[in-house]
Amino acid sequence: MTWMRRNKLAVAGLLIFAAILLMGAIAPYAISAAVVRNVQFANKLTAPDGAHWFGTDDYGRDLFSMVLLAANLDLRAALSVVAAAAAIGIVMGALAGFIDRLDEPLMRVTDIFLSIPSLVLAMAIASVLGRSIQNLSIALVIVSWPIYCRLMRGQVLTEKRKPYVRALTTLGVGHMRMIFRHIIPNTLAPVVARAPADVGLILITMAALSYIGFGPGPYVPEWGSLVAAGQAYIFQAPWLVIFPGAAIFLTSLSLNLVGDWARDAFDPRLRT
Amino acid sequence: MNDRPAVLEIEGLNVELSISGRWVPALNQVNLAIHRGEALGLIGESGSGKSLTALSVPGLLPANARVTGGSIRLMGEELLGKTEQELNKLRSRSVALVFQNPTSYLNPVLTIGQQIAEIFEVSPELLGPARMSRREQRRLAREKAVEYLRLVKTPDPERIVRQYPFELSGGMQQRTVIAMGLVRRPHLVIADEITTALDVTVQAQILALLAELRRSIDMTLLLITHDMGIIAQLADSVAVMYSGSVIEYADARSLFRTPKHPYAKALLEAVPTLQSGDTIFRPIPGGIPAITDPPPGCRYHPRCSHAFAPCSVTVPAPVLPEAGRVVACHLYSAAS
Amino acid sequence: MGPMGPGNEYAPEYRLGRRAVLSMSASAAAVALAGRAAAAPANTLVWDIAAGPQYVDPVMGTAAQANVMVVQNVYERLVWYDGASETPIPWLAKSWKVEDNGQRYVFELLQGIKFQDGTEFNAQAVKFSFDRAALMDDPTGIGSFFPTGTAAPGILKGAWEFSKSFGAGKDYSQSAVDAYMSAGGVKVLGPYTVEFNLAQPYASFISDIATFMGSIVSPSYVTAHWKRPTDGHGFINGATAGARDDWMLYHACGTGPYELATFDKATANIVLRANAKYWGGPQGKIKPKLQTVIVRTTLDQATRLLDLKAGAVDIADVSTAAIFDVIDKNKWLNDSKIEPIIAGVSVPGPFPWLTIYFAKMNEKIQNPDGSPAAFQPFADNRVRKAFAEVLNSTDVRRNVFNGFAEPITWGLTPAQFGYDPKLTKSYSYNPAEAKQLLLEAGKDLGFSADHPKGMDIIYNAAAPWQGYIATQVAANINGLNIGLQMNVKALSFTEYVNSWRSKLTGFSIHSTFSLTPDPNSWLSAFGTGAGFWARTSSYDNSKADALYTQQFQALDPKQRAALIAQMMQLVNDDMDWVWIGAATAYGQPTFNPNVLRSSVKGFYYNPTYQGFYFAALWKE
Amino acid sequence: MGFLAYVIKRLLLLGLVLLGVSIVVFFLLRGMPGVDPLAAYITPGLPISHDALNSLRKELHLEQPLPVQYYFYMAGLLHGDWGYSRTATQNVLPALLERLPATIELAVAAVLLSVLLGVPAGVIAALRKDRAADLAVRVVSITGISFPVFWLGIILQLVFFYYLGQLGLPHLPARGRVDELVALEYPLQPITGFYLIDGLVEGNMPFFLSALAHLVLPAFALSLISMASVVRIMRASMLEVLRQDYILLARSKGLPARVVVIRHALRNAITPVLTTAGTTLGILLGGAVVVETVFSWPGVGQLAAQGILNDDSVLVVGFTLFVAAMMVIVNLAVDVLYAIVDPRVRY
Repeated sequence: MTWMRRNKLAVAGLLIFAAILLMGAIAPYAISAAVVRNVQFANKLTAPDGAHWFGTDDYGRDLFSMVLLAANLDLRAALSVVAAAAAIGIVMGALAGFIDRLDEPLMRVTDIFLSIPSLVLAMAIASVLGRSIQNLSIALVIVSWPIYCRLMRGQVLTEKRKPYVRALTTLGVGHMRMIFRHIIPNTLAPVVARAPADVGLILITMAALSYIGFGPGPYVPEWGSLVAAGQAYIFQAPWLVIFPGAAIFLTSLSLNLVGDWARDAFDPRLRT
Repeated sequence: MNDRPAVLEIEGLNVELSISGRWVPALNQVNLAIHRGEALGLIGESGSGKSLTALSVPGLLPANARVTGGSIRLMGEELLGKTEQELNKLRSRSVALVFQNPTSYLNPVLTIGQQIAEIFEVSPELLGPARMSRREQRRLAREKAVEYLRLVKTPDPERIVRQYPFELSGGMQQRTVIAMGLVRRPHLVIADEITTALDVTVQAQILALLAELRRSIDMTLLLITHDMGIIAQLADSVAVMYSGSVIEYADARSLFRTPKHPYAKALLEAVPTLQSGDTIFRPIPGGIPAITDPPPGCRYHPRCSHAFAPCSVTVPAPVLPEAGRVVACHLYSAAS
Repeated sequence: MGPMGPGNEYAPEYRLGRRAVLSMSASAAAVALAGRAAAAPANTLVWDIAAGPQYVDPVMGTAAQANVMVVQNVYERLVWYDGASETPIPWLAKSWKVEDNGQRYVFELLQGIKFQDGTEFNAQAVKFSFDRAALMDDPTGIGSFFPTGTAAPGILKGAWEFSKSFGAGKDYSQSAVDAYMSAGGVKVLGPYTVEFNLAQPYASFISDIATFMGSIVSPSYVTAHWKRPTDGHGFINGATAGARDDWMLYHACGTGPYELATFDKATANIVLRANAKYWGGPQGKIKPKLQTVIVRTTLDQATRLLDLKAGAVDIADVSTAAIFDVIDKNKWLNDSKIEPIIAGVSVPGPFPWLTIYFAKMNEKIQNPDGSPAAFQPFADNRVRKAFAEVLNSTDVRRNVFNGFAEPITWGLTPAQFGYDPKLTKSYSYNPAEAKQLLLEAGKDLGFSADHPKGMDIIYNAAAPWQGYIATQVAANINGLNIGLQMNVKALSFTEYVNSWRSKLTGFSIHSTFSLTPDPNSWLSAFGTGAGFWARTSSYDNSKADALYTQQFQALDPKQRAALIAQMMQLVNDDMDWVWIGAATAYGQPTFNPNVLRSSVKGFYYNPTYQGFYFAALWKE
Repeated sequence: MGFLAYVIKRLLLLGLVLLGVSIVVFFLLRGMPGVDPLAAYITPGLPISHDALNSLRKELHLEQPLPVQYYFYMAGLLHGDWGYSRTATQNVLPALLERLPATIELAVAAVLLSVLLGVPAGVIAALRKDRAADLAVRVVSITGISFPVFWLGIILQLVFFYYLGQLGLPHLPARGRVDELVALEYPLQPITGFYLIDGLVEGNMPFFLSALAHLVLPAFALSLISMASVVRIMRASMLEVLRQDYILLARSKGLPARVVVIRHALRNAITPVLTTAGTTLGILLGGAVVVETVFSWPGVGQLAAQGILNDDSVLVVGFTLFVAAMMVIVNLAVDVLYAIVDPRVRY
């Protein structure tokens, strides 16, 4: 398994992410959703002990269960955002790349979204739509699809010139079948290679949005709002910043490690 | 050989390449010698190890190559085992390399003048003995660049010095690379397939230039090619390489008239000449053996029409069938 | 060419030269040394404030409390407070007399006091300052001189007619300005005598002009930077009707002990410098010892705490939620003793203060289109009482406000005139009784355990403490499982305000702060039908309205207090408000308690102050 | 097609993009379903009469169809009237312009830092491919972007300001743009608004040094966000350039390793880092909102963050348009710079 030895980082990343994904998946079954509403101010911000491994948050709820439930919610949100953004981006990118008429308009649209930093546009959308995970996710999809579209277009432009495509067109294969049956499968790899790192980026962006005031409210277990709340008690209850913060850090670190390997593995220029 | 002092002597050179984790022999017991003013042609099909041999001289082997034996002496000085700094000094003065595809060998973001002048940064003595200020050195370096561009017959060298590589034609680019080599007044110039990428008319001009330079500055040349025509036109003596070894060495005229090694014969017969009246090419059957699993014994034996018992068992040692000739083939070893 | 090809992996021995590494670390150290946060010298005070001032013109409204803290130290008033006492004494005025049944006040002014621009303080300056406030008529400010929300005829003669107190169709023409000026609200009788004529007797006139609303500005300074309006608005020399004075927003010139040296809009940081030629105050004993006061706006809570612990600041705002980073939790919660756990620090308080926390119930909930909602739970006083009885104010005061809140009998704080500890509330935390009430009310209102009704409790997402209380009430009601399914919703500040202001929500949690110890603003807001809070809860009790107007005009304090107590008891019996508590963490002028280094001396508490009075402080 | 034509074509293209951004921003402000556009223009806590509301509605043309509203909105934008922000208690555009130098100084410092640290790291990672140094560089840069930025900010403050300070060692300031005491003693007459440049121009060294020290931590925190991408791009580009033939020719000239790597390899490998400078700045402007809040840096980012807490969507949306305009200008500048660096683009 020389591949394993050579890519130690990617393997480590994969293992950590798998563990967190597993915990997130079993969380809703292992922990009842009532924990989120079980508010007892009397023992808020108590230190980690036998009963509460991670201590309690500023609502007196068990931080360990909150972090696990948040793992489920945050990962589902981040994965669905990247999946949706990638899907939209790939389709639009393929259309732009393959059909010349569409290229110029679609590229201008992506230019528009790419010239607004994702956190800023997400802020503007969430500030108008209001606080909730759905609105945050919508905002993040709107800001994320253009990157995939731009990447996909690049791939399709090079793929289009390959002989097999000309051959198939002469055989009478229509545009749509060509794109979805042939072009996309062959150009998918480098575009999808971006996905892991983007999931990590979305997690960080959601945490940032919570910090500047877009947290989705008390009844939504979300890592970002836990850490943002914990920021005020950094000396008194450091665990409220450390554990959820570590969860975000570990998840995005593992995703970035996998993403870094994936990007190199599929980067045509680096094929050694 | 001939009486003039030896510039380059390669004896028993062994080089191995690491391919997907395994070290594989690529050059086996290569022996070569070039004397002052001589032009040695190194010929063989691609993959025979010609370029590897060339690169081993200035120590520019790729990272996945290592020298495992033999010796390379330049002007009598042993090169193997020198440090990077010592090799660098040697590269800047005594060995010049010219390659096949000039466009990819010129730095796209630096002007031609800059790429020639930078040689003088490493060897200021080339500009003249006196110590001089940096500004003075830069002016003199520019003049030298123009002088050598004129030497290699480039029109309007003052303009070319200020231009970028992509603004020149292929031929002009090759002349610039040659000028870059010659500026150092090297003991040895190694030309690796330098005309292959050029179209025929430009090829002829470059070959004529090389011939003239040999006369005018007594240039010692190692000419690497797969084209028998170029060998005939320029080379004094010829070494034929096959799958990592020199299988025959002779002066050019004798090799063309009386090739000894079956492979050398096949190479010559493969090219129809006016005299032979052949209308069809006679390709050599089979292909070049992969160096990862070479055939036992003489590596040519699977394609050799004269192959007999020992050929597939032992590697034929080089012998001297007559003065000035070397051949590594069982036909000439034990029996003759 | 062969498999290898000339282009190949290239790995020369390339190491960052030792010289390069050395030079990089040397420059880093140099930068660090230069940046050492020099500890502030003895006569300079540095304060990390949570929300800095937005502007410092006394006539403007007070969206940011920090504005009035600056005004308090730079401007002075005709009457003010001596040290910790809460009874106003003559300050810039020598004396005053009240005539014409409390509708005419005549002030004799001190002479020889100079403004910070060197000009003379006199009666003309007093008239200019009050006229300017009335004419500029800033909607958040004190346009109708004074209390907002009062019906006609207002206080200062002519002021109500001019500003119509937020009515429609404002008329800022020159004729309206002339009408106000000729109404003679403020008259100069002599170079150092000035007369105020009121439209009705007003008990709190003296205590009101003792606040920032009575600040005297230097007319020459204001006029020097004032530009005649070109948009047709009326004006007097130095003030334009219905317009802001952009210069005076960020500059100031009064007679006070400190001058405003710099006001940086981008950072919202201000620097005050001691006024070398300060006249010393009524007894001539005030000499500002702190030469420079720096107020730095620091949004991030943890950074303020860090500055405090590192000793880089003399005062830092710490949020009540994080107070246990500074004081010992058990000593405070169990034996109510404040014991700092950070060396060299003191936390003033607890002091009764001018912020109250309460919940309100809207008797007539409306749909967005204005039509009354079908389900009106809070019209039924059993439901109101039940909701009041599931809100455990004691637990909230202890665990939500970390013990920095005291029980209150009405919407006033013990620091305010008219507060009555003996007032009775007809509810206390009693979930069992609440369950019975809701079961009974459920029969009439159509909800029960087997076919429940959903209800929302909203809160301002930017105020987590409201979220705490909302979740507690929701949890308690749901716990009773009597057919009301409560759901907590975090709304953006705009949505939150719009929803209770347009009566869309039934139950909501609030806090409010007052800038003057005078009770009028809250009495009218909670007690009168047109009051700010009452209007949005559809609460209207005509007897309470009548009592409010009587106390408003009652000059005799004892009689006024009795009228106020009667009014408050009446409102309490209607049970539309759940009084949670009054803040006791000393945090003027921001919500966050101020934590002082022990080296800061001379601090004393006076509820009438809007933040620190720097002239009284010094550092050892 | 000549250098000028190239720039003009880019200008037209980017003008089109700005127009597109203004449409997106306008739609956000007015077109969102279920959101009353007027809510953004009134101060929530303030009692306001119905007539005042109606006059405001008329003034903002809210009853007219969206395209007409857009026309008035654009007319307003072009005249510099971007609406009034209650957070900054002044009009949006002047408020943003006044705070712009602080953000630019921070962003430029962050970009410089990410290049000064990222490029050598990328080069070393390339030269030491798959060996210890390569792994170390990649792990550090990936760790950099895996931290939530505000978490990183606090940790930097804790370590470099608080703990170092407690030990009495020289430490870095944790907040603000300059030490207020220094600013008082050595006041600076603002010329460009950039503290470092103005400080140097006026020779006010104490102010300059204090401003530089205050810049270190926030710029470093911000630079980490883009550092990882600079390292990755540099490494990939360096690996590709090192495989080029002209590198072998340079070595065959006997040039010292340093010259080969810097003059020949780096000069060619750096251009991709340049071309992504545009997107890098975008990432930084997004991050600036958080970093400026953590470090009390009085830039447009902190104002936007206050705008969010204050629910001031006129400001937040204005900020979005402002940032987009800056991005467009930067992308143009990068294209022009690229043409200067790489001659091939010029003809």
